[in-house]
Amino acid sequence: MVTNATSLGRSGLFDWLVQRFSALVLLAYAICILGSLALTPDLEYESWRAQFDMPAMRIFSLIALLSLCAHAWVGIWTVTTDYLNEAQLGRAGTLIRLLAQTVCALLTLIYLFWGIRIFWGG
Amino acid sequence: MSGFRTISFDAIIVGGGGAGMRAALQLAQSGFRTAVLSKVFPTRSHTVSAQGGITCAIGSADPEDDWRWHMYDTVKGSDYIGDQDAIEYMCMEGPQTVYELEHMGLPFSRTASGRIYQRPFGGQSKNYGKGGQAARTCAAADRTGHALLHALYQGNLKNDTVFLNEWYVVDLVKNQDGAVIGVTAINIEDGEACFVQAAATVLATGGAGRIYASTTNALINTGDGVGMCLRAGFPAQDMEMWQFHPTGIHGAGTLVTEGCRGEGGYLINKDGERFMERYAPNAKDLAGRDVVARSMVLEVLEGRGCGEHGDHVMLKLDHLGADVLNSKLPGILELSRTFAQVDPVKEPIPVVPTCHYMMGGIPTNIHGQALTRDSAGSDELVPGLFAAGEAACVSVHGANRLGGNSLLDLVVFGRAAGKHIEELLQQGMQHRNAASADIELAMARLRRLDESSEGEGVAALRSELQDIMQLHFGVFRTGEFMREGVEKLSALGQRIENAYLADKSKAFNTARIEALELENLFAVAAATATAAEGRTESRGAHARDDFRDRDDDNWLCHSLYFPAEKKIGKREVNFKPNIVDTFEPRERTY
Amino acid sequence: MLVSIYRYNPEQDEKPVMQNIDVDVPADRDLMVLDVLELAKARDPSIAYRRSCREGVCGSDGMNINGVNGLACITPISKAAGPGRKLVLRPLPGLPVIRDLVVDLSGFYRQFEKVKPYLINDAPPPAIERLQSPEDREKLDGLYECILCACCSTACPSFWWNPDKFIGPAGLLQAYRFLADSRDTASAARLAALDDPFSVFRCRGIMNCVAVCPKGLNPTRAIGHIRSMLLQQGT
Amino acid sequence: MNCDCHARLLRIYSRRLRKQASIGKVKTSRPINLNLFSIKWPVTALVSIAHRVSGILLFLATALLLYLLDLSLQSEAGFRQAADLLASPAASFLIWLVVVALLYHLIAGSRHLLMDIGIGESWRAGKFAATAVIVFSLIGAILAGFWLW
Repeated sequence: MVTNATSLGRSGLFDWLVQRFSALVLLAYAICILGSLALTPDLEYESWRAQFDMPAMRIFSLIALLSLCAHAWVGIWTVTTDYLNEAQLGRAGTLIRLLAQTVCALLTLIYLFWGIRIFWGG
Repeated sequence: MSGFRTISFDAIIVGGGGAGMRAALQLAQSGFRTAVLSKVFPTRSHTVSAQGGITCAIGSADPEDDWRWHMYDTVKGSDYIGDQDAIEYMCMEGPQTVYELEHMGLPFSRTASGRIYQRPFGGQSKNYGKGGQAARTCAAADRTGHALLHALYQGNLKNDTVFLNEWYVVDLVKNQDGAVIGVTAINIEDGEACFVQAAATVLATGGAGRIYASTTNALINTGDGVGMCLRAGFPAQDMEMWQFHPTGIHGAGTLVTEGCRGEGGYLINKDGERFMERYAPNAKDLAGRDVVARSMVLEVLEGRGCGEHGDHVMLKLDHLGADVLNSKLPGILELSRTFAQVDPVKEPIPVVPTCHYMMGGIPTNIHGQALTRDSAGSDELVPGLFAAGEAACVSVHGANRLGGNSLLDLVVFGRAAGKHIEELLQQGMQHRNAASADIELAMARLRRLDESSEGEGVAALRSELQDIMQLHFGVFRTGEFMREGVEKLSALGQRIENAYLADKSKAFNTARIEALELENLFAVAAATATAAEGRTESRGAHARDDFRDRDDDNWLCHSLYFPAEKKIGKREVNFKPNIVDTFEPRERTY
Repeated sequence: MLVSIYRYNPEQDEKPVMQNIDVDVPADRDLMVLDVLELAKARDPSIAYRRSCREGVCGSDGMNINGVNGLACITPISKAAGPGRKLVLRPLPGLPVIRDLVVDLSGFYRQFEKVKPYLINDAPPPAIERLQSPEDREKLDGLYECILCACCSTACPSFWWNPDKFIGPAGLLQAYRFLADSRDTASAARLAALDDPFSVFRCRGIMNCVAVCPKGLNPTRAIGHIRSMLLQQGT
Repeated sequence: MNCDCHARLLRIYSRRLRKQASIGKVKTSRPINLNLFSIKWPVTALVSIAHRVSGILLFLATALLLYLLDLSLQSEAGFRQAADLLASPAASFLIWLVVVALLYHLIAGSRHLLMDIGIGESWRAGKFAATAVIVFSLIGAILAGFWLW
């Protein structure tokens, strides 16, 4: 069996499930936000702020944020292991992949903390 | 050994088709160092093209079925020159070998009760010809050969058989005692020539249908095993006996299984008449293949052929309905749509008799041991040499093979050869040593090609050979015309000896392989021509205009072609089965 | 007809080149691509390609024909190139080229062997065949017909990027062929060996395999079935 | 020697033999035919590759979206600032691109989710669904344009 330290769950099924569930959450969240934006053409700060201050929405946003990070990581991991490997780049492949994965992981973490600050920062 | 790498095994099998892989499986299971040398990846072997099934009395369609009835049919089908000890062994061992294949995973079609599905095939009867049509051919839809070959390859993978794939065996290596001690072979990928040494060498190289211009055979069926034997001075048996399959797709030569007629399809001429009712009132379209093929040619010759040139007949299937065709004959639908641009669900398929199977080959006993003649004219074993499958002539098919018996032949006798070699190895059969000179001799052919600087190209010579065979040694033969053919062949032979190989490169040089194959094709063709001209009677697939009757007084025997003298001799047919009574020759009607 | 063939002979060429050959094709009938290749080879015997049955059941002559993987012997030139157009023949993509149109398939076969492509049933076999209902047998239709031509796997980007880790459509179709066989008893072990992020899950469902399979088989669906079985077992 | 052990030894031996037999010229530096422009891509593949590309774009664009969200939620002034930013042609075009990528990713992703439950796995249905993804995405892109401008 092929294992990989940098995959999310180290099992294909786990990663696959994470990607599917997070996709469903993100689909719902996107419909929610895009829908509300489309339905309110003259958006004001107060109602915009109030929308994100609702407790249910704060939890939904957090779940969506976590889903986004997990979904993105599984995707990024797949993409980097596809193109940035030894079969494509020769010996340096692993190193390049690790570098790229580190950058993406940092970015994902930044998104996560930034998002938490936005939704729960006060 | 000067310059050549030597690889050593207990046993080597040349050919990765059904017979070869069944033999290899037997030996790998018992732990002997076995290698299969195959010029193509094993699942590309011609066994893959077998469609209809494997005939064997497992009693699924009819619980009363008896292997003795199968034996009777086979003896009769062979026009009485099949060896009855071998036929008895095949029909008796058959069920066990088929069950083994099923246990290995072969995905047979099934009956409602979960048993293997059996369909009627030509020449099958119940109760020694007195009980009407039998259904005895075990089938995996119309892809039985494919399913069988893949199951055998899978079985070999499971048992860690060593495969030397895309290795082309060039010649047998004999020592001074006339024993076969291995082969010379080329690794096609890099062109390296090696000596592969073995205590036992099994030739399972299949048929040589490519000696004819129109054949159902794969492009790889070039008679390499028979060619090697003839070059090594060993005789070949019954080489005049070539089966023309009644239903090859007109123009393309692609096979349309007899299973089509087994499932209820039938042949019609241009008037829409089901003409087989005239030629074989009882069995009709399921008479022996030789009978059906000849009837078709007669229809065409008498002006009742179909098409613009009136040169073929039609196989009608549409009355069976789309459901039956889709479930039982899906491959035929595919092939007809591709190669005849015809949809069998709606229209009949244009068919002609097409060269299909070599009944003759390397004479062997039922253990697969190759036979030659000693100076006193009696059988003698060739030490170290075995053969199985279409390359061998054991002989269970005699002058005409019944449909579904080829797959049975190759698994039964592949297995038998494997078992016998197993015994011999356990008893301590050893490698025999080779002298450098022995190997050098076997490498001579390679050297000649590498040194060739001018001459004719392989492709043109090959098609000339195929045209001569098609014209002079086809479904109907006459003495005068055949003698003309023999002369043309001998002239062609000299040109082939001087064939020119322009491309001398090493890596995957298919031109070199084709040049080597051409010599095998020619060797087989020469044997066929001589044997056909020599057998002055009509029997089974061998039908002569100048000798229209079967001549049991003179020719109830095998022919044996001796390459050194380029002459044929006679060999007795075995009429001594071990358990049942002999089936005496009778007039053969269907 | 103008035929453009990928040529590479390791003993002479640094790099592969596309060679244009003008082949005389009879106008009265629609040849298969393999027929055209044979005509070209009669003129230039150094062209290398594999072929055997010439009727689409042995799987030897898989190649890339005008951008689409297929078997040369059952692809009519009318369909491959169309009237008056050039026929472009390249080796199967993504595998090392041994010579001309011949690729090294050993990696492809290794992936096939990885799935243990043989029936496993350690129970002593009965004296006759193992029984199997027609319904259970029907589950193998669309699976056992695979001819290992490699058209699918070499059309699959996931297989190009990770040829050593992703089993590829052909191997996975075979994996499911044994998972689906009512006579096989090793499902649990088979599934356990597939539950990593690469072997099965590299399939992105792009269906290139389905698009090119010369036998009309559907590896994407088989892979979906494997995933469902993994899901059932893993949750 | 027991049977298992014997079988294992045999297996090892046969691997070695296989390897031995394949020793020949060193097979490095063989070319690989992988010119992506010489390959004809079926519509299902194009839709899937675009899904990947849009995913990567969205991963990068998340920074922009989070920035805008953060800004707009900070204060009345921040909200104005964000709204002004969006009013500039360049930024609104960028946002349109991101929205199109998002819509596409959602639609194409939904097709994958459907395939996961066995819908659209046949070749015919797969082609149809892939074409539908393109059509819906085009409609989405036009609607998004109307909405933004």
